[in-house]
Amino acid sequence: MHKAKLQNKIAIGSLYGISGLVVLILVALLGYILVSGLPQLSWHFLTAPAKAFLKGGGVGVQLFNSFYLLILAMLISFPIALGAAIYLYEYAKDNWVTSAVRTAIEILSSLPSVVVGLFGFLFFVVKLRLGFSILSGAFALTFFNLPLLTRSIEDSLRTVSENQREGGLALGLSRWETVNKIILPAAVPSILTGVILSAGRVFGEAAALIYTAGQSAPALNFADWNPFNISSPLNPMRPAETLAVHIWKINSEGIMPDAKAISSGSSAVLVIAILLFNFAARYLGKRLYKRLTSA
Amino acid sequence: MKEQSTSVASLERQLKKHSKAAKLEVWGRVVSFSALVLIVAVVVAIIGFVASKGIATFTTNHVSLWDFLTGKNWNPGIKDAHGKPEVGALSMIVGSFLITILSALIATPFAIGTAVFMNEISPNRGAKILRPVTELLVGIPSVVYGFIGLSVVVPFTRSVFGGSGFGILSGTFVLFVMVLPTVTSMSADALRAVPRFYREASLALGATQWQTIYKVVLRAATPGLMTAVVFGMARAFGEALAVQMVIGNAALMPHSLVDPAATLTSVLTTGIGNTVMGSLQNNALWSLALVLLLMSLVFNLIVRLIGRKGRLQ
Amino acid sequence: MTKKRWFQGIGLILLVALGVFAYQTRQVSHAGQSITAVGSTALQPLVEAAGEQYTGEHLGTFINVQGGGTGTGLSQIQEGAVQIGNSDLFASEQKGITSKQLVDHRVAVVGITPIVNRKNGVQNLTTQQLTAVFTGQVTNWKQVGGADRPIVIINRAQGSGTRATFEKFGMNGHRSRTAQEQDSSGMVRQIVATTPGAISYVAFSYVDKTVDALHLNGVAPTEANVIDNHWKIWSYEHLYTNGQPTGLTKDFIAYVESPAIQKTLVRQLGYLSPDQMHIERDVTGKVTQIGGAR
Amino acid sequence: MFVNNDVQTNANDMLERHIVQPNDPQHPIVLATEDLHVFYGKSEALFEGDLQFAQNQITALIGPSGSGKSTYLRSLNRMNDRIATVKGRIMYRGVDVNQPDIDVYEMRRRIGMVFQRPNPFAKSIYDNVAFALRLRGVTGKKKLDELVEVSLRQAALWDQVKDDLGRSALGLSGGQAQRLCIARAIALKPDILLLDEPASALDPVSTSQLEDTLLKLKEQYTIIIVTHNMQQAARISEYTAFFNQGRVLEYDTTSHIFTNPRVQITSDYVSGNFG
Repeated sequence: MHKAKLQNKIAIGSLYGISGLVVLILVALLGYILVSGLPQLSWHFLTAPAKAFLKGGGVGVQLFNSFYLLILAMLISFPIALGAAIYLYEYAKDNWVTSAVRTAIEILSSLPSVVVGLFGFLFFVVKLRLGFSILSGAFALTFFNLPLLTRSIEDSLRTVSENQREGGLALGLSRWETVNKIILPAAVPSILTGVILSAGRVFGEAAALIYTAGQSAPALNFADWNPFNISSPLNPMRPAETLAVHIWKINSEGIMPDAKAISSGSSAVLVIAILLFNFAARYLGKRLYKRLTSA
Repeated sequence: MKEQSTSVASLERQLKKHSKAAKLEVWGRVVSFSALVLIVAVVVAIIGFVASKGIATFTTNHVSLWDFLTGKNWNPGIKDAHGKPEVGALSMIVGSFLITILSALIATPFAIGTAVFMNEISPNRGAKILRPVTELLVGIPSVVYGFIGLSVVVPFTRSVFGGSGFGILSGTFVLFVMVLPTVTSMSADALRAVPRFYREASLALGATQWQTIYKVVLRAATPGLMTAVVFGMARAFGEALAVQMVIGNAALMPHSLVDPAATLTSVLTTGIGNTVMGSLQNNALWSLALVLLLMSLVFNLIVRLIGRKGRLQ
Repeated sequence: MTKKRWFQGIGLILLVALGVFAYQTRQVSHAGQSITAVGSTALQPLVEAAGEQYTGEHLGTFINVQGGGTGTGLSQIQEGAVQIGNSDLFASEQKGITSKQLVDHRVAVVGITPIVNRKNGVQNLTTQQLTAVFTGQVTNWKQVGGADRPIVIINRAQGSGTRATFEKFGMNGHRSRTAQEQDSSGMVRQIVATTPGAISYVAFSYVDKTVDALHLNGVAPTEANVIDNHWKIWSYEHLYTNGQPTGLTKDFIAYVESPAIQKTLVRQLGYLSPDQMHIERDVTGKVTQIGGAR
Repeated sequence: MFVNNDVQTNANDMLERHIVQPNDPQHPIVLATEDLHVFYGKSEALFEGDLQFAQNQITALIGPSGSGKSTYLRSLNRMNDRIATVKGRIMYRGVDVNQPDIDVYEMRRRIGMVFQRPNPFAKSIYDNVAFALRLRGVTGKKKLDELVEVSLRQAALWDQVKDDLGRSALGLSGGQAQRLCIARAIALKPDILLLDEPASALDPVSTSQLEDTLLKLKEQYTIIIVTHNMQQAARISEYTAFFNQGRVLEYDTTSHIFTNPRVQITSDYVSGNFG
């Protein structure tokens, strides 16, 4: 028995060690990014437009583009993913067709995003003549995002117990009403987590956007919110380099003297934004769950 | 008697009238089904697109499939002694597999250990620290991983293991951190699915916590854990930007872990902008994408197989 | 329930009204012409900066400049999907480009130099030595008079314009052995700077304090040497159009070729202007003397 | 013990069975099944269930695990549609509701169901009861408040929760949750209430409270209850059906079943010598 106890102690101890190490890795990662990036941050950096080859450019336009593109992509992909996940989990019969569809979706999610980007380029930019634009980028991101989101929503639906569905059906509700009024509210925290996590991935995606939303960021006129004007931030037909693409670009071909500083500053901004997403997700999830589950 | 029959008829009418619920049900089915159709159309379009371009190497450019899979020289722009283009993808296939398997090997104990910690030993700290931490790791963009790899991992590998620092080893380290969160959170799900009473029964029999974890919980969760690992491998196999920055991108058969090597994704992303659509060079790159797609299919089938076995047990 | 419907209805009407209002009040003058230039990432900053200046001076125009690589630029201009294809190469040098329609506009000259890690202890190589290094006949720096350190070759990706130029003029057409490949100059420089024994090649504008530029056969990689072709590793930067350009495309290319850009932006970005050159080189490498700098 | 094993494999007619349908003019038949067969895939889970149920009475379905009683109950309001094939007729007040053109949602409003495990929705107590009403077009806060109160009173839950109707229903105890599920079901004013082992997850005190509630409810509803607990069946039901291996072997008044069973297996089962 002594041996077992000792073994127990050692094993549990090493589990503590492993988990500690994982936390350490993250802290080191974050620390590295923030320590090298935070000194670059300033109001000017966050709001000024980028400069092609001179010092002192900012990432204001890129930052705005990232958020705008993210919101558009989410607006397009969330309803589709939600619908598909509902069909797959709630309606589809458990047969080989369903299984084939699931496999196909999985496969799409493991393709390198540059392939999705090139497909988006040939289809949206060239064929549909959308040009290098936010819209093309949003569609490409939708393609990139749909498999992940569908899967995560389906998982969320799975976390809601089957007896909740029976309860709804036994009250004479249709399956659709049951899902909408009972299952989805109960699954909101977990769906929200999935959405935010995929938002983080979309926010940091570069390869799919290089060929679709483009890698140039014409200066915007932030006083002009008329989406039909070319210099308006809201115009969905303008090319829009995002923060992640910007990092990629200045690291590969940037010739401005402060390229390195801009790159680490942008990385820090990106990571901070994703951190904020995570905290917001947790907070909102809790709030929303409370709102939906009690009067 | 007559009265009764009319009341039956009216009840039947009421029961057969299409209620609002029935209409909503039809509407819901149509809406959600069309969403699914849309996704499937997207998937089919992309897969079809990649396949048609990837197959063109063999049909239009007449490269033999065997040469493609076993050739070691990757110079699509150049013809070899027999006048055939050099499109041997073996070194990249080997590179992709090596890096995937190695990173999975390192990540698995860490991921399962962390999942066990989160689920069995300290659920409180698990929920408060580890889960947010792993979710954060998922969110860090691969570009950023790549640059940290380039500025930290590569010099580290160079000073400790020698060589130029670029190679499979550095790629493995970077991928290890990248797949860790995926495998951890899926493993945690698998452990969570093991019923409480398994643990209670084992502890009641006088087993230590570790014995319970090792002999009962991990055993019961094995199929789920394997799924998690295979899934992590699938992610690693398809990762492009981060690996590309640290592996060195030399389409050579890897002789050691610290020599530059290449993966399918790294060659694909590096080369695609420098080739012209429809040319052999471009088609050959799409063939690499096709290989990736097929591998992803294989990984999926493995996951499914494990899942089925798990259910049978 | 009905109340909610009302609010939804009013909201929808407001939204539509807002949209119509926005459409009516849009700046018509700004929605004028627009063209797209795609291709070489190396050329992108120049065209982008020129585009910004041009649109600043000519209201109502919009010039959309994107990267994607030389291959992408040439294949898109060949298909007519864009108005300008930016290229580091002569179109006929790029495999897969067959169109005879493409019209070349040389807007800049870029000098390319071998760069090495600062600790390699080598400042000068002959063409033979350089070729030997890149073909793998020489594997240690001490064999060419440097430190005792293995040579680490870093290439640009296959199909890259910089690599094609380097192999053609720096290595007399020999092909580099398979080695590390990177798809951008910035990455190459960073890797050469941090990797002992590394050698690669970049455009002049990417050379900085972190790396050493090599002399070749005793000739220094300077603009003066490029101008009279003493330094042979250089290439033109091209804007390709499908057929003779018209309209905005024509005006814009003329603008880029004009002294307004050639004397300012082109030089600020580390390029040479074709106007400065004393010689002209065609796709086959044939050199002819021309009048000299204007 | 298993005297009839080989007999059963032969045919229904050979089985020892004793079926007496209710016949009480005070309590006419509201629901009856005729020639009902249920299949899961190709295997038959219920071979025959011909039972009639009397209005405003409690009918108990008893039998060992896997005897088909739950399958039978769930078939009555077609909750098994997605997972099983149900053949035969389910006559609800003279209308066969096991037809494809029947609107199951309307039918389930009239034939409600409460499940083994309490399954309150992740909503407030108030909304648990009110929300199906809202979806069925009941509007007006006053009317809803009234219906919620009446339903909760009928389910004997009102006094315990009236002060915090806005609280999440997930915080209720098992017995309270189960009564909330009953309140939720009766809020729709069903005709028949099906209960699938409603007390199996409850403690004895909650169970006896639940039984009291059911006895009151039968004044307004026809109740069919599946139970494992024979004392419970004896205490609350007027009629009892005994299921074994997918068949109804005996159906009669509860007093007959428990005091004078005609079939040997029933007798063994109710006396506790079986299974």
